Amino acid sequence: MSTNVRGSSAAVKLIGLEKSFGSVKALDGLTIEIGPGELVALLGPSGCGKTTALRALAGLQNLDHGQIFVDEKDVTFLAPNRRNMGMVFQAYSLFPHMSALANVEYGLTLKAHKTSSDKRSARGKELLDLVGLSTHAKHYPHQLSGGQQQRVALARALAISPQVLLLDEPLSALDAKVRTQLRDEIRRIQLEVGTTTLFVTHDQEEALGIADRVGVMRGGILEQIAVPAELYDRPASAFVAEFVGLTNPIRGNVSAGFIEILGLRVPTLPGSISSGTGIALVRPESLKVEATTEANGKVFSASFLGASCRLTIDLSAGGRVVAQVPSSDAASLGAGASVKVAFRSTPVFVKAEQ
Amino acid sequence: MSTNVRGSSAAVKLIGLEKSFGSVKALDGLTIEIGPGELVALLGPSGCGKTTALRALAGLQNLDHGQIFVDEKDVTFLAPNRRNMGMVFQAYSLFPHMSALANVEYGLTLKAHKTSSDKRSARGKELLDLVGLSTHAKHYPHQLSGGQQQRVALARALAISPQVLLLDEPLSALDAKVRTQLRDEIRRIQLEVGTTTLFVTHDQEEALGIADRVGVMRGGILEQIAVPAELYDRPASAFVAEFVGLTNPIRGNVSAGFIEILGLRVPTLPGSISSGTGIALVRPESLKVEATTEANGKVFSASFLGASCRLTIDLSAGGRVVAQVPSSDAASLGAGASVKVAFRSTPVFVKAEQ
Amino acid sequence: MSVQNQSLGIKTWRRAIILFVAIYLLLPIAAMLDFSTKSLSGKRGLSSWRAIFQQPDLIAAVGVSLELAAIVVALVFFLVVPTVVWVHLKLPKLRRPIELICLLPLAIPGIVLVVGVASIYRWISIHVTESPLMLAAVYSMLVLPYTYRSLSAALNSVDIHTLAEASRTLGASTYRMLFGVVFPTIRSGVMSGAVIAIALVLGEYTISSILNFSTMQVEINLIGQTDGFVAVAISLASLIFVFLLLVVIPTTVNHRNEVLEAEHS
Amino acid sequence: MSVQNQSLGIKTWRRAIILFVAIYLLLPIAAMLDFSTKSLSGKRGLSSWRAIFQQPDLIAAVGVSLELAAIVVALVFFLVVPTVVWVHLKLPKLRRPIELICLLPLAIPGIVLVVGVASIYRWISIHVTESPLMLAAVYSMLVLPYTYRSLSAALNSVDIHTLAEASRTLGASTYRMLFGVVFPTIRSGVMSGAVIAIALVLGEYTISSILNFSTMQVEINLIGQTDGFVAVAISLASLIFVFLLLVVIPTTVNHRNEVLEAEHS
Repeated sequence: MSTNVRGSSAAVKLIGLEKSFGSVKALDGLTIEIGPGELVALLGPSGCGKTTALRALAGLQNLDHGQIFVDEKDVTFLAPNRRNMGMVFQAYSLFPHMSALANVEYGLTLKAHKTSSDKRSARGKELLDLVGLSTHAKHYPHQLSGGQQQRVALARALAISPQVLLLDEPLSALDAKVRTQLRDEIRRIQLEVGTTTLFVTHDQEEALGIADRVGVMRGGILEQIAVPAELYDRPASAFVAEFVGLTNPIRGNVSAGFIEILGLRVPTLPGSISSGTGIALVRPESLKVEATTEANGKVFSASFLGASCRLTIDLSAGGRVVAQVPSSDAASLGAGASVKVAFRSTPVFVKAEQ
Repeated sequence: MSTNVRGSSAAVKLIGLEKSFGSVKALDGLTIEIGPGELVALLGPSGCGKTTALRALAGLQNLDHGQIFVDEKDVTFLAPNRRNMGMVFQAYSLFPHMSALANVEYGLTLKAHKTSSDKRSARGKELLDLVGLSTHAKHYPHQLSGGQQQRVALARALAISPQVLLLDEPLSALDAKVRTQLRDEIRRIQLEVGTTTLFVTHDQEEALGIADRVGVMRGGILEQIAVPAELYDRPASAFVAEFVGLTNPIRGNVSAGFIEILGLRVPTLPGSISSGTGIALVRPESLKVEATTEANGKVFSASFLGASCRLTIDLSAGGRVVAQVPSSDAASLGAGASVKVAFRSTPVFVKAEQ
Repeated sequence: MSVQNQSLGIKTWRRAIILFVAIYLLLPIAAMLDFSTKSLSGKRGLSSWRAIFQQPDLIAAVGVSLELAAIVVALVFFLVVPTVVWVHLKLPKLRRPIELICLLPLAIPGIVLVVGVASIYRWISIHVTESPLMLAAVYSMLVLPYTYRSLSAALNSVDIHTLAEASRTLGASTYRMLFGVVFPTIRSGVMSGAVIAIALVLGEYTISSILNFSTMQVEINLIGQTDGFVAVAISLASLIFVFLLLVVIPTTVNHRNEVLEAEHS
Repeated sequence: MSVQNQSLGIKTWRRAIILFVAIYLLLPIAAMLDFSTKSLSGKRGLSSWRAIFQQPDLIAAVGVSLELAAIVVALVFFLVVPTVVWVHLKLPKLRRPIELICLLPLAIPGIVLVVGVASIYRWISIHVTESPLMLAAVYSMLVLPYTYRSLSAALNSVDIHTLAEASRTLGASTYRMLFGVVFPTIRSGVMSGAVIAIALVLGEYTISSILNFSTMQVEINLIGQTDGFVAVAISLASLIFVFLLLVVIPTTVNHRNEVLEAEHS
């Protein structure tokens, strides 16, 4: 790609952010560092404080305590129009009385990023090109689809060559298919432009799929921040294990860092309970399923996912588990088949029984 | 499960359905047979006629031509209130002035399904129990979440022991996580109750995941109807291949039922072009990726999906492909890695170059 | 822009606004109460209030106004409601034209309407009938925009089309669909439409005055020209009446609905 | 319920409705036109129309009405618009109370308002000023519900809060945010609010009549009592004027906007 789209990459530090709304603590001492050019996703259920954190970084939200640094410069009390951050909102943020191109150029007409008319026009076209909408420059927002509007919003945010790009659930208002496409596109553009990015979402698939690192928030604090694979395979708490990806709760006896489930001794992850009866949180793809006469379960239903297949299995010992197997192995595992469910011995998180 | 929830299972035949709106042909000779107890999903882009077909079956849509049989009985000209079909709508179909239980009982208060007050109440509770909302019987629709509302709508539709259950994009207004949960739940209930079901959706993941067979519609006709795995692995047309699942378009020379791509001779599927240069539509999981020095590509970005990982790879020969590999194999395949992309030699569909 | 500023300033502002509303509403009412309990002699007393019931013309005029209100409400119930529901359900493409027609009376000043077509009305009143029925016909046209709006809002706040189809597939006849599902769903809209119609009919002056009907407001104005004290007392009384109508009735109706629904479930 | 029935019946219905609207609208207007071109002697002619310009009182009254309309529109522009925008942007929690205040004048019949507080107004007109400014103040209160509605609709149809924040993060000062983004976005709402205000002011009769202001409608009614032919001619003229105001101006403004936007892009 042409290098002239590359923007600046700043390091961002949020230190000890606190914010209460009435008696509700939206942020309860949040600290995150984002490296230059990195894309960090903040993931959590609604009300966990992720949007408050993003808005605080944008300057749209005052804080009770805490400091925000961008490239070692303290911006905690800077007005939003002086922070040089591009932001993409959930939806409908395009100026309805301006064409797509005029929207993208808007930031460059303002004092903060004042650019000559020629350069502005060139930059606007370059960015519409980057998001694949160069043919839609003269269209008005109401003439664009939801996905196209969000592309223009992204181009507009990047036009001012921001130090930091902020994405506030930019995909949540879109259709499933468009959502996946635009997610990949955003990642492509972010990698090409190289801008440090904070992405806020409540959709774990989205967060895992797009980010360099994912931070899981709950009640205004960070439960865990890690690269996607680690978050998924080595969750630090039951909340993270259950919020990120599917889990089967399987009861077993815990002792000395192991739990006994499905006739196997399986190592437990740090943070698990250390003794007594616990619930192991087992990923569907950690279960092995074979059609055999020595069955310990029966397939209740099979759900085809494309590359893989998700089986709902009634265990003879009671209870239902969900297993995910490659489609190539699933031909003989239709509804009603007698199967043996075993476990790939990867470490699991074990929580206490309620 | 208790057998008293089991309903009747009727065979459904739609024969040669035709319907035009002005100059637009919504149905252009659609013929489908649905076996007793089967769940068939109709899948297609908006405007393909899938909803018109469902509404015609419900009696909410008059036809220009064609016949509809339920258990060999011609119902083509029967009024909707005499068809004994339960229908779940896209959203907001609960009667707002009635509690959840009153909604479920509504059909049983009507002449068509007149039931004594005691039996009605018992049946209503049984069905709320089936959808897991027995504790919400007295709640009004505005006190229920979107997912709960759709559960009540499902219970209401099943309360009248319908011969056929019709689901008109019942999940499209819901959040990603709720959508997946409710999809599995609908399938579980449908298997338990055993009612013949037609499910209409524009989401291919949903259709593949829930249905016994999936019919892909386009322009008022059925392009292909098959079990999910066959639809995915052996699409009968380029439209089906591209609409169902992701594909990489890879150019190659076609001759004698084979196409040459990535240095391999790969068999082509029936319906493909038979000679000249064509575009093979290759599934991401059909690509093999290895980190090696004999590289023919470089990883541009890696997207973590949980059990698997999706890699966007820039080929040295030009072009970009998307490959999906198990997460366990993906550790060494991060962004920037030099990789060799090969192909698992499964048959592919090949379309003509534009 | 920031939520903090809002939460800091909001309490002060809320108090200021409530104070302002209180003054705005209560000052004239207090002034009216003060004025109506005075008399020319300067002594305080309820003589003006008592005088209300000693005005036979006024009592008759209130009767006429209430009669008009009843006729207009009946017209709304039996003509406007079925028409609007039917258009929403069966002829969605006609919604825009119907809406335009219903909003037309808003665009035409009452005086223009009356002066312009007064000759027709006068002809009717001379040759056909002099009963308030004729005035009720004019009023029902004038209240159309308001009743249409509240009905339309009620119909738009739910997906009435889907509700109707849901009840059909569950086995309901057209009659059961309308009376079991559609009308109960828009009951609050129908009620507020009726209340607005009553308030407008009871408050209207121009048309009844010009067409020489002796309605409540016309009488109030007449009395006001002779005895200001009594007129203010009557105004206050009718203000309180309208207030009760607009606030108390809807609350009671809603409460009753909830009780009924609770019993049903 | 079925789309087929709809498509079969819809054309017939559409024609019937258009015919009905045409009769409903044009019959009285035709009658007015017919009547206004007659005279007592029975001969046809434009004498009544010519007479409009020979009524010095009427010309003065039209002047007063236009003056009133101008003042009310100015009040809407400089007081209502900034207030509503500011509440939407900064104090969203106050939207409901402000909305209630703005809708209050709808609930209080004009005659009650006037008779009740007439003493205050009379005091003002005697001791402070007799200029139409006082009437304009009353009118601006009466048009509040309508102007508020159209402004509020314009503000609600876009997410004004997000637009404001978007322009802030892109580097806009508060001034550039308001004049570059917020006001242009709600321009159509402001325009229609102003147009409704003008139409209402030009059509109002009750209050100006009771407070003894000689506005256009008061004069029309006066003339109507002496010369029906001229009064009908004037009514028709003012009806046409209001129609032009409601239909032609908004169309022109929208067209101009589109041209401006096309040039900008």
